[in-house]
Amino acid sequence: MTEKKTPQLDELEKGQWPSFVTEIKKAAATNAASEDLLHLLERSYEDRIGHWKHGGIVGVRGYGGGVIGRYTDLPEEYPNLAEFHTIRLAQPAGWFYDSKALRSICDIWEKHGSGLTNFHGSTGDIIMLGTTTDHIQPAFDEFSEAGFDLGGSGSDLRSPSCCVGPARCEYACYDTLEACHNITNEYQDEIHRPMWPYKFKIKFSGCANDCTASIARSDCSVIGTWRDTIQIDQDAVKQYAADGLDIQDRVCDKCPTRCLKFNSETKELTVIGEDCTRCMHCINYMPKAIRAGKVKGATILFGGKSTIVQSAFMSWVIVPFMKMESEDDFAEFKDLMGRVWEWWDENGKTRERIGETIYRLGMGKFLRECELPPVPQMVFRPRANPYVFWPQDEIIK
Amino acid sequence: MTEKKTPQLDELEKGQWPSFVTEIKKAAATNAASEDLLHLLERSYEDRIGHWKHGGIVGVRGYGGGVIGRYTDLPEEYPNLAEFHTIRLAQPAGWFYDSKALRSICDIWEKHGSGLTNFHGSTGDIIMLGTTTDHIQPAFDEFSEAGFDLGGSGSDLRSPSCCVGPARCEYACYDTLEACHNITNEYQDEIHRPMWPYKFKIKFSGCANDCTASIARSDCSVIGTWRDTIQIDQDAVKQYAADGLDIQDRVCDKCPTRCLKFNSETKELTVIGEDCTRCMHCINYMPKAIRAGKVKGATILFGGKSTIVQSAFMSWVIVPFMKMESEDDFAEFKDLMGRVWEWWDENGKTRERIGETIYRLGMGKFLRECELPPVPQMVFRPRANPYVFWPQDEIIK
Amino acid sequence: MSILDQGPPDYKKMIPPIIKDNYGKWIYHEIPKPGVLKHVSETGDELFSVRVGSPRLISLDFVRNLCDLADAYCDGYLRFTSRNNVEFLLSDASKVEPLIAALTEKGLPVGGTGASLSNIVHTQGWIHCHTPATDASGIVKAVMDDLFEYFGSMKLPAKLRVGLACCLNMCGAAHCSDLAIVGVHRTVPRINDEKIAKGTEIPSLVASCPTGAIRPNPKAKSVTIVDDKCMYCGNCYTMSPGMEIMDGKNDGCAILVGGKVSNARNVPSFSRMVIPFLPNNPPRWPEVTDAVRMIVEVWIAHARKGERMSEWIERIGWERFFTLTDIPFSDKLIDDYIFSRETFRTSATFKY
Amino acid sequence: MSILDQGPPDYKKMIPPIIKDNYGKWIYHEIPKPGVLKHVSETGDELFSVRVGSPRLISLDFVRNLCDLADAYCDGYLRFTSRNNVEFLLSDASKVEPLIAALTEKGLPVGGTGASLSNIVHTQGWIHCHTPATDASGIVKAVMDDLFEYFGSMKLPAKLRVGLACCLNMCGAAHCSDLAIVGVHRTVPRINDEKIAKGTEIPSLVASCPTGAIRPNPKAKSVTIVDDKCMYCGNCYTMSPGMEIMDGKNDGCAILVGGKVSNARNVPSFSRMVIPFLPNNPPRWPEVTDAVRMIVEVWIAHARKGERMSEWIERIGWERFFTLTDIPFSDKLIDDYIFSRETFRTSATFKY
Ligand code: SRM
Ligand code: SRM
Ligand code: SRM
Ligand code: SRM
Ligand code: SF4
Ligand code: SF4
Ligand code: SF4
Ligand code: SF4
Ligand code: SF4
Ligand code: SF4
Ligand code: SF4
Ligand code: SF4
Repeated sequence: MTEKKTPQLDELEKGQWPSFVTEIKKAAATNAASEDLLHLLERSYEDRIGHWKHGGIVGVRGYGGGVIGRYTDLPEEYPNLAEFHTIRLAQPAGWFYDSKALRSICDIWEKHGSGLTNFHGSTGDIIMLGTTTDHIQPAFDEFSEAGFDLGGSGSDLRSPSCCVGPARCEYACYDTLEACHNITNEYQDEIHRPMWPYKFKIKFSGCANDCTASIARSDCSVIGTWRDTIQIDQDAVKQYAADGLDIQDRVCDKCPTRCLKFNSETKELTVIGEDCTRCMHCINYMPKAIRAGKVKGATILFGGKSTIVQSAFMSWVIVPFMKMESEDDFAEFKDLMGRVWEWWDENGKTRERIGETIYRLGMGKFLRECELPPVPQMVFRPRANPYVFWPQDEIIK
Repeated sequence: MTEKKTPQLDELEKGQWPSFVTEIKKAAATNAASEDLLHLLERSYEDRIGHWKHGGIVGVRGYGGGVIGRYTDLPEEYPNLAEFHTIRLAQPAGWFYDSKALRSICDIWEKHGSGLTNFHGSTGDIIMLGTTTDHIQPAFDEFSEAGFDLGGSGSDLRSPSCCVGPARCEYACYDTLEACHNITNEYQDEIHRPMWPYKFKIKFSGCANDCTASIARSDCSVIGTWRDTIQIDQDAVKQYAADGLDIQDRVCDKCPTRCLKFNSETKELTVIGEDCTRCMHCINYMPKAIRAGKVKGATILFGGKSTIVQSAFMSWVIVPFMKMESEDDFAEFKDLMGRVWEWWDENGKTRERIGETIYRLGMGKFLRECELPPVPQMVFRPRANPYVFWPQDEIIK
Repeated sequence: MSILDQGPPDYKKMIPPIIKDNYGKWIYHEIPKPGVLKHVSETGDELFSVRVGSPRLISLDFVRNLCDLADAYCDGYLRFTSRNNVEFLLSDASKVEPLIAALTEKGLPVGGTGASLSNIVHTQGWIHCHTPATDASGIVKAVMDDLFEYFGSMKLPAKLRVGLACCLNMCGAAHCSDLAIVGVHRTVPRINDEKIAKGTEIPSLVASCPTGAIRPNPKAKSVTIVDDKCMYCGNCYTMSPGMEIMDGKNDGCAILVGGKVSNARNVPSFSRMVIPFLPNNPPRWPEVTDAVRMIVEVWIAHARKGERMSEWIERIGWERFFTLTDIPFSDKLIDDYIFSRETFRTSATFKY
Repeated sequence: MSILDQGPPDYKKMIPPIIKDNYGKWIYHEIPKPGVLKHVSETGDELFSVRVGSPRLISLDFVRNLCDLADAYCDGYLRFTSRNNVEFLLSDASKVEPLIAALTEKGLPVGGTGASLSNIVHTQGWIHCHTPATDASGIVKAVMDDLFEYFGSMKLPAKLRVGLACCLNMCGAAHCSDLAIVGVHRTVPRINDEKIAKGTEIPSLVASCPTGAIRPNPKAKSVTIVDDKCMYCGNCYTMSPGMEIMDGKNDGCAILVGGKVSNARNVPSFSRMVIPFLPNNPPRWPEVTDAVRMIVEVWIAHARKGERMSEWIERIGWERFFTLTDIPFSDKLIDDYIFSRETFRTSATFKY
């Protein structure tokens, strides 16, 4: 094996960005599967195709998801990749770690896996990359012992994730970490035992900057906002002006609703509260002078997903404003979630994301059956066609 | 008959807007069908439904369209409406008439019809409202003699129409009347003998103000434009400024691309030519100071139609710029038209407007098969999905 | 004897001499007063057009009347506009006022220019069509009477273009109007097996339904409808007389706003539904005229000068349109057809 | 023994004391230098975060290395970001520079804050997935090397967020990125009757095709494909191993631009295709890195300060994007899928 060369991959050790090839090589030094992986990848670079077989179901006792089965299509040549499964571990909210926890992961994976990992997968899990069928259960047992549990895979709730929020961000309109942690814990069954038409993702962002890309990447996006008006500290505004910020140009002219007026004489900044759409732009630019309103909470949006099959959807507004402060508020969220999942479970086709189900059956039906009050905030604009389904009880018989 | 009352319709003789009821009554004074119509309409006002039977095919010799058959569903009660067909007469370009021509129409309709008419129908024809099957051919013969021909109906080319254009408008970028007249004459066969999947409409507007609503109301919209840059007369700009027009506010700030700069000191107005999208706004506001560029022609758009069935479509850009000055240019237009119709005829389903056919089969296919070069002007933005159909000859075998 | 395919009359023979002389030479226009356009040519010639409202459905008397006026004031020349108004074309400025006086005397309104309400583009309705969900001329008359002041003046924020279509075929092309009144059915077509069996091609009828609500019923040589899937578009009735869709108790009108056709400033836009249903209450449709007036007045009160309905609404946001007009929002206004996705608010930003 | 359903570790146990003390009390932040964030609390406390680029696919050595650094400079605390960067969390300002020095020494780049290129969100590619049309880590490395200067500086017009997905499943969620690299297949799946017959539910397989290109082939207990209808999405392969879609000769990458996620200023937007195909040329994908750099440089040269890719392109217009970048426009870039209508230019206004 050590004879084999990897000329193409070696090229990728050059350059200033840290190299994943170097990482594989480091793992390969003590792990035969990683060594095979290096060569299999070189082979892919030659053939310009992947060398993994389709699918394969493996798992741990008591769970239906969390492990992705993987087998190479060239097991004779790369025997250590005959089985090379991935274990998804649920990350802590906000991806905060101490070195002790990280080292415990390392120790376990050294024993049971390839020595390779992704911090993190695109959904947010810790991806333990490459192990054999035999090792899955023991690895899980040890991770479990160390305080880690599996994330989602298959037609289940995927590991929710959240932005750094109040832990380190002045913009957070609710406690994203607590919400994410609390709600994730509530739904351990839904995460571990696939039972829905398809996958379901939730992401929590503390404000409309949406640092978890929730609107694009989750079926349910929980985005922090406020119900009243931004707060402006005029002294701080003056300070920004004195420090040379061109408030008119950089802030007012870029406000999407043009509702900020800067008086260049008094150096005061005022807002037409009812016009502001809470886009965050002015706050981003002048965090010392402008803050969110006082009545904070979140907008709940549904439907986000990527391209396959019906086209990519971005989540759309379903609840313009929901309080997100206390256990009670989380209960309200969970109540909503329950109704929505039940509806989707009943109406969704196999491999149909909730956004696609709503699109297929119509928002009206979805709202009525989930008991959600229709409001203009749900749409950019009303329908252009006159094709209204008329409820029988509004018809004169 | 004269016993019958029309209390509801009588209400509609009140008020300041001229009353169609008064008009029907005027016709009813000398025409029994119109008298029946008055009472049938009163009946509809009572029943709140129409009293006309479904469809019915009638026509003149040698033509397939141009007459709409109509029969009341209450022939016993309204015997003079047992047959009450409409004849569509093609209007002159720009709807220009002299009183002689109008009087000749009146004289013929007095003999052969109800004495009622629409000047004009929504597509543009003169609508001769209400005659019997027997009278259709004689009426047509006499209209024909008087210089009028039928318009379209059914799955054919409908009577093209055009804005007043160079006849009375300083904005016209091409001769809409001549284009409309010339092209309408070329396609008499297509107008009179339905042979397509569905109807097809063409409208000619001399500039982007689109006074014929062509983008909404025709399958092919021919909208005047220019290829170079607007011409600004600085003296006239100064005059507008002197007369009190707030050029910055009313013109520059409403320019969609913000490409107009008004120097409030020198009172000069300049344009960033490459940014201007030729929307007409500044020209509309300051016709004495701003004119279209010198290289004039038209944008050709396809696909417009109203709601039924797939939703309303507005026409979209297919040829960003085509000269429209001479017989040669019209020939180029006709050549394009020929290709497009042939494609539609081959690919369209029954009752599928061309916009729907293109939508169903894809713009790419349409453009390739009609030999139209794809350009970014055709789209607001490129595709968001990566679902490209790949031509076999670009594939490595 | 008829001449086949002679085509429309030649416009060149019907334009007045002043237009012939100045064809393509106009350099600017002014609106000296509502309803009057003054076009000035590079030759110095001046053409006056006097625009007159017409009910469109007219008698021959009306036409002859126009001819008399044209003969008296314009050497017999006149034209109609793309919105069915009449335009008298005068080369002699001194005849403008006398013409207006004569028109006024005959009850013919002068207006429709500039920032005004022009004529309502409309359709046949109960006068002549087989599928209407409402009348056309009647509502138009009621609305124009009610908003009459805005036809003859130019005090609106901008042009106001109203369209009316008596069924979803939308012959009035109301789909891109500042304000549209659209006749809507609300009940599933009643199937008349006999009529269908007689003359309808079943496969075409089945295919005509955009939602796939129609199923063949071979036993009856007819069809059935899955009621839940029907959205009353009437397309099946167009295909077959056996799909009876008119329903005097449940037909009525929807109101749509914010459409636009011209490319000036913002791009053309579709009208959007804000009131899903108002009843047919002939002869004056008070619910419709009230709703229309209310919307127009809110627009007048809040729009900036020069802002058409669509520009105003898009600036303030549809959320605020509903607040300002106090029109109740309901799920009926949320699209659930093919292109619905584009209307959903895929953003966490909005107003209340 | 394993504990079922214990859920993720409690974040509260892993946040550093300074965060515990100032949780929810931050009042503003500054970026003292690229890669360093300084957050100030209402208590007066200051937290420094040093952001470090990671290749994401890492060895345990790498993780332990991070732990060592965290232990040495941050009492053992660190976090990862939503774009897979590492953030060291320091309560002691004086340790920032020594940490940076230690990182630099180990070849770990500091940056990704403010108007910079952050890490590329990406996927598995040939490393671990069964359906890729391209590799993930390899291209990411090549592009990040090429654009390295923009990670460690903040001289771009605005944030630049690049996403990569190795197939149309788009696990990299590239569909809303300033710039996206997406693996695309270009040939019809090769049907392996045997594999299909073995384990595939034919009706589900047929239903999985969004364009209806798949037909049952009962004789072979398999299916056939109508080649003309296939747009190589790979959805059928996800359903069945018998629909072999990887094709070493024809797979490659498409480039999309102008997506955005945040609600700041303009609403979130999808990325849009500007280059339909570039070949897979490992190890360094020169065609891809060149195209990406070219687009980024044209953006830098023309965008106004603060303008993200989408804002810049929407301001200048897509017509001009193609002119400025000199990228050939072709019919492949015109949408022909469900929501295509909304992308057609239904307006007579445009630029050249
Ligand atoms: C590991 C990961 C990519 C990565 O390198 O980060 C991944 C890997 C796979 N994804 Fe994914 N997806 C991953 C995040 C995503 C995301 C991004 C996100 O969650 O933010 C998306 C787009 C967002 C979305 O959900 O729409 C995504 C959309 C898909 C899809 C398309 C689903 C759709 O409805 O459009 C599929 C296909 C499927 O489910 O059959 C898919 C399927 C897969 C499979 C299971 C392949 C398959 O067809 O069975 C891949 C397994 C690869 C392997 O062998 O390890 N993956 N997948 C990500 C999960 C790691 C984690 O748990 O943290
Ligand atoms: C007379 C007129 C309305 C009017 O009062 O002005 C009219 C009347 C009818 N239209 Fe129309 N359409 C008329 C202009 C329009 C327009 C407006 C336009 O052309 O600018 C449209 C919308 C634009 C468009 O073409 O999409 C229009 C879209 C329809 C449709 C829907 C077509 C579609 O593809 O969406 C139908 C249904 C059909 O064709 O089966 C239709 C069908 C009809 C029929 C023939 C009824 C039918 O289903 O068979 C109506 C006959 C009424 C009658 O008995 O007189 N009519 N129709 C207009 C023609 C007069 C003329 O020739 O000048
Ligand atoms: C006569 C007519 C053309 C014809 O061939 O019949 C016409 C004539 C003129 N139009 Fe128009 N337009 C005519 C229908 C239209 C239509 C079509 C329609 O309403 O169905 C439109 C598109 C409406 C829409 O966008 O929904 C139209 C959008 C315009 C515009 C753009 C307005 C805007 O800012 O959006 C202008 C420019 C302006 O008014 O400044 C314009 C300007 C003009 C000018 C000033 C052009 C000129 O210099 O002569 C004419 C006098 C306008 C006036 O009334 O103040 N014309 N104009 C039509 C009169 C209809 C009527 O009786 O009211
Ligand atoms: C650490 C992180 C959150 C986390 O929980 O991990 C984060 C942290 C911050 N974000 Fe973010 N954002 C983070 C991912 C995102 C994402 C998601 C993504 O890129 O996938 C977005 C949406 C991107 C998009 O729109 O496509 C995002 C859009 C923003 C914005 C809006 C930018 C805009 O103008 O469009 C701001 C406001 C700003 O930068 O002025 C912001 C602002 C911030 C602030 C300034 C908030 C604060 O006061 O602490 C943080 C430092 C920003 C910086 O790097 O300069 N953050 N931020 C993420 C760092 C990712 C990375 O390693 O690069
Ligand atoms: S989404 Fe808002 S609250 Fe969360 S990290 Fe980003 S800026 Fe802060
Ligand atoms: S949050 Fe956005 S909309 Fe509101 S004032 Fe600030 S910039 Fe304007
Ligand atoms: S479309 Fe243009 S050219 Fe034609 S009448 Fe209207 S403004 Fe004049
Ligand atoms: S035509 Fe329109 S885009 Fe061009 S300069 Fe005038 S207002 Fe601006
Ligand atoms: S809109 Fe409908 S009812 Fe009215 S004329 Fe047209 S087809 Fe007839
Ligand atoms: S009315 Fe329309 S939706 Fe209802 S059955 Fe007929 S065609 Fe189908
Ligand atoms: S994008 Fe496709 S190839 Fe890449 S990891 Fe996801 S499913 Fe696999
Ligand atoms: S690749 Fe996609 S389009 Fe082609 S057959 Fe498979 S599912 Fe259908």
